[in-house]
Amino acid sequence: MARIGVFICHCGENIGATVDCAKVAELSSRLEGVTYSVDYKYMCSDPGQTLIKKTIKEQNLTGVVVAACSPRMHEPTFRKACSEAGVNPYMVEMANIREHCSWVHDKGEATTQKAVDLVHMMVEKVKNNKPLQSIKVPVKKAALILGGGIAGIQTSLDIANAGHKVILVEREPSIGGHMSQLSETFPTLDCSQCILTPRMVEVAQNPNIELISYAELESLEGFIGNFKAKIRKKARSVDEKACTGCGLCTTKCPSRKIPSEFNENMGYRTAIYVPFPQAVPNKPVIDRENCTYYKIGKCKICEIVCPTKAIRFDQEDEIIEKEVGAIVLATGFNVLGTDFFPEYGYGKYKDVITGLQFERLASASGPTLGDIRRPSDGKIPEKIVFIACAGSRDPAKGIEYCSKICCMYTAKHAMLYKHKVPNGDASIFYMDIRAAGKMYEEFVRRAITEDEVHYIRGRVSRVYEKNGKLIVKGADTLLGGMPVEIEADMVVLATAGVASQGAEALAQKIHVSYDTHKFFTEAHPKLRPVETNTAGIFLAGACHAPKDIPESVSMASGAASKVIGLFSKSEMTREPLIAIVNRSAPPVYSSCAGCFLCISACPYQAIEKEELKDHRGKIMKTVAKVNPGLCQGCGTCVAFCRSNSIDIQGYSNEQVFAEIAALLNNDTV
Amino acid sequence: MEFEPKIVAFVCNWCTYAGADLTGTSRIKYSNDVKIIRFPCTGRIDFMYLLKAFAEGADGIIVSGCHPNDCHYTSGNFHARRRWMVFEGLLNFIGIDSRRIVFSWISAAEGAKWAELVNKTVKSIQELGPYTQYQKVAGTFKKEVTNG
Amino acid sequence: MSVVKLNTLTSVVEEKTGVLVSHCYQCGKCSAGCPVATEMDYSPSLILRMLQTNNSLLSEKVLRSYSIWLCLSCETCFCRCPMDIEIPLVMDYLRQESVARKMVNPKARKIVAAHKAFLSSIQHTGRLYEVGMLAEFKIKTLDFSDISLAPFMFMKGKLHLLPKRVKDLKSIRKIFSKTKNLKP
Amino acid sequence: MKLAVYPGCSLNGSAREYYESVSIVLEKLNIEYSEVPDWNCCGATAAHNLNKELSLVLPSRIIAAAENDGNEELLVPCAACFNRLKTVQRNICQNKEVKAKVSSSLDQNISATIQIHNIVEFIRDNILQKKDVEFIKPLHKKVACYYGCLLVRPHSVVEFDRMEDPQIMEQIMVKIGAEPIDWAYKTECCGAGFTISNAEIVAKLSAKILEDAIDRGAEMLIVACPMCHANLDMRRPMIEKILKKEVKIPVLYLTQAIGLALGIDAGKLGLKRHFVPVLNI
Repeated sequence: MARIGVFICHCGENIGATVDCAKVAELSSRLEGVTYSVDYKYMCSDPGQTLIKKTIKEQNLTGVVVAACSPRMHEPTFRKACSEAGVNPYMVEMANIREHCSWVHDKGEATTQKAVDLVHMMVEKVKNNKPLQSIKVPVKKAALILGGGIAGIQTSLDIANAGHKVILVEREPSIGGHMSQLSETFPTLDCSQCILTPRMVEVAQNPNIELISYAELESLEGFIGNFKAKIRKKARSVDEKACTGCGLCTTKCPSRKIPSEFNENMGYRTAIYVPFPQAVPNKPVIDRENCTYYKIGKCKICEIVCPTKAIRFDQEDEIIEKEVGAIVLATGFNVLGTDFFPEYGYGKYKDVITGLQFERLASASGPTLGDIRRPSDGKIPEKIVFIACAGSRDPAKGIEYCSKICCMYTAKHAMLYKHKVPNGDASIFYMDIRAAGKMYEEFVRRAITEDEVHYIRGRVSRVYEKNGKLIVKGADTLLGGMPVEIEADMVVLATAGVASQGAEALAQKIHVSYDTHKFFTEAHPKLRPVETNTAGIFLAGACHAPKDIPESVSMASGAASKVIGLFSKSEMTREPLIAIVNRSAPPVYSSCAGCFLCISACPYQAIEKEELKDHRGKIMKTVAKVNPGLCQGCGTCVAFCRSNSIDIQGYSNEQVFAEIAALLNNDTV
Repeated sequence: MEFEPKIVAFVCNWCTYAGADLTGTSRIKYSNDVKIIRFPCTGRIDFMYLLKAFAEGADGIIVSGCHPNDCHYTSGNFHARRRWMVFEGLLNFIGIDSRRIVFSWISAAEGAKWAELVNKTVKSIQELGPYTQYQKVAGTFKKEVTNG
Repeated sequence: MSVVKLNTLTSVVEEKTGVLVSHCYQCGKCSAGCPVATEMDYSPSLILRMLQTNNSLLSEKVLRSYSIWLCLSCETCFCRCPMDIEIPLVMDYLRQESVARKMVNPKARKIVAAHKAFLSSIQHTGRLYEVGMLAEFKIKTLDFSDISLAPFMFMKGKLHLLPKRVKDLKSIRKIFSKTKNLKP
Repeated sequence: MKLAVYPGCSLNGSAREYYESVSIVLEKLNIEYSEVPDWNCCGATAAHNLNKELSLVLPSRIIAAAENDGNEELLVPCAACFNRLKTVQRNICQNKEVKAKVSSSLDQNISATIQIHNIVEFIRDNILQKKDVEFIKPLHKKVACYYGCLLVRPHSVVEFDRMEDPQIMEQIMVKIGAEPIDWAYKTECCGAGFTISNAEIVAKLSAKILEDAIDRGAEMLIVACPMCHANLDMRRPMIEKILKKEVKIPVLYLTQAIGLALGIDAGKLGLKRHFVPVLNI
């Protein structure tokens, strides 16, 4: 006979204000099988948990129902507490009377009644629960990092330095990401490359890190501690071992007019190329779309000049298989172009550029060697206008969120411009200045007071070209919306930061959730910011939301420490909520008829055939068997099974039927 | 006073359940006629449960999980959808009004959509009225399904 | 759970036009693009700001403003507004309200007169009778500045001396009577 | 598809040359049409400025008249009328209350499902593809295509292509042998309804438009709106005062330009009715 304790949490006002908790407790005590029920202000608090433990002992309870917040929030907390008091953790269930009741309904009878029903449902479920033991699985102590920007680099170094193997996969020919494109960084104005490139070299030299560049994740199988990743290494057309990175090929390549991605299409590169001089690995790639040989079948100049005969025109994509215990996503972000903004010229004015393009202009390694020059005619702009929120906070044409980094980099851009063109005139149209960060506000003030950047609070309505000038029609809302017209030589749009292309496809490939803007979602917005909802997969940097460098780096180290924590044990325990095929004494052995529909249904290849033998070793029956290491407990097989021979622990048929019956027959209480 | 339907929602833990949590966190109000039963995945949902629910007196049912391709377990939601296609035919055949079952995808980010779905369903079920016909035949049914 | 709304101009505007003034975050893009902002006493964004305050004094200033009459309904503000706020609709409503409350800005006299002359012409003939309309307008405003245009227009055959009427004038009258017509 | 044309008041008076050119061009293109029977004024700016309901019902009467006459398509050459009719149609189709209100004022249920076309897109769809139309007198001129407001805004109502930098008139001009220039004022407002009530502002705004067109080497302006034409053509004296120079650039209606290219006589196209003479064509 079950002895169940019911514990109703007020969650302060959160539940208490709308649900009559005392009444819920009172009514639940009348439920069959409930020996004790009580309400309390904060169940999750230490005294709350002590109360539960104490009651378990005094009432020697066999099961517990905690009516409080969502189980996604505190189920582990209470299961742990109860097991400490001697109740098997899987005999504990939570009734979600906060997210699914008090927060979504108004105060009143009906709401309280719903809370009672939810408790009733869980009581009936617990009656059908069985004590379970958690499963132990080995952990493969190697991490897969996707993305070699600053976040991916930081994560890799941290994990590698903790003594674990790291496989770093980068889509581009070189690691470095967006940070390698930046000129100086706010708020210190130190050169981005000077602080980044040493880290890139560290990655290349660290014996624990295997860098696979110009590659993408092909597919992923398995689960936390035991992932199997297939990585597609795109054909470089160059033998990386033979190549010394002397760069002779790139100097001799005849097709030289290809827009350089690294320079945001403001400079040119050759068909065989290294994205930038400090690239890691410093080995060239042949861009087959633009290579004369691949287009018309002749040329091969690179092959002729290569001193180490490293060119491989016949090279093919290679699939590399890796077994890893954890994965960190660090795939970064993208910026919108200028072409999605009709009123700023649909991208038809050469001298209307994006912030990232400005970075390349300002960078000493950029197409203009650090001079600020107009893309159209190479002139140095005497008047320059920066437009903040170009796409951000713009539900109509862009995205509704704030891209977070623009306020700071725009201030920086204006500063850099003033330092390079002291007599120049820089104006910034802004809506708000969001400079929350160490030394950030001070930085912006410096731009205004010392570098005499004109900050105009208002948005720009239109930009058009006239006699080689860009006419910027804005307004000053601090002067009551007075129109302001500026004849500029160059306009820089602080275009919004958006998810990197392919983010959605990747998320679907590895089953992590993502938000409406295709940024990956964290497991909990406050308490689990670097984890995803998929155990063993973590987040670092701007693939989660737009972030500046220090934030990305700290998030990266956070993710790394999570991975290191996971690797600190050689085996980990998993919840036993998995499928099992029933067994019974001879002559039946199992009700499984051996149709093996389940095998075809299982997404994890977790079900295999098992031959049941009698004591003489004679095969009596071939039935299905679940591999507890592989089963993830989705239960698809259970719904498939025609003979009800396979069931899933924690969500068994009995439990579900009991829940349904309880929910719909609330006349008892 | 207006008839308050009994509606059971079978939802997946990873998308819709989390979505409904978000509805709460964002304090969006919705009708309390719907109660949620949590599953690891819509792929787990044996449609016998729907019949059981009707047998026990449900007036309407919501089945909701992850959007196509977003399934936490790769393909559970597809299995559920396929099974639903077959099952719907069966329902119509045995004369159960399939308008009483609402199938939907709601992600962990779609709190508002959950509230919408609930209110829409409650309204449409109210229009259809209480569902007693099936309970009559259900007696025999109960025995059959619960012995599994 | 419905919030009780104050019966302020703002709430009326939001109710009658369905345009949510509260959505405006004062970026000023409307004022930046407005072709007549420089002529206005309050720029479009400022008008919205004044409405946002829910302050009766400011509301009256809005209704007495010249701006609401200068608005050309060119829709530039709306088509560029990041928050999709249909300002022209708001302006339409404010104009009608300022006439109803007899708060029309003196500088807008000519504009209102022209509109009224136009409508009365339609009310009587069903179509715009330009000569009649001009005549009424000129008489009302005693503004004969560009009467000089008229002779040219006759020469060019652009003006008809006699009105072209709609045959079924009853229907027109009916429309005017049914649509709480403001006295022209 | 039965086609009706709604000329509106201007096209019967101050802008009659526009109607003349529209009619004759449609004729040349063998497009049959009938005028909306016993049509009335759409109410224009005045109505929606002073009386919202009136501004909804007046256009509905026109739409109803066209539909009752068994038409499936309605061509509205006047950009202002087009904008009003489109707006009202959208209101009726999206808002039950409006539909009810309008129906009661008209004593009939209005469906407002008729396809309403503006002249620019209509011409594009009936000229650009057509092989058999012959432009015997290509218009070898640099032209500035001026769209103004009401053809392109608000996008949600008129759904015109590329509202900030439309290209349709340009495509048509290329087709008839003219050379469209790229300029900045093609969708800026000319002063619209202030033609008589606030000439100063009209002149100011129109001056900017003409100036930009001239600076960029345009030899003529192409318009599709009687109000724009009135402001840009009739207000020249004031405009010249503002710009402190002679401004002789002629303003043609889209259909007049096409008519010329089709070899139609200038008189028939009403070119003589313009204030600014259309020289040497």
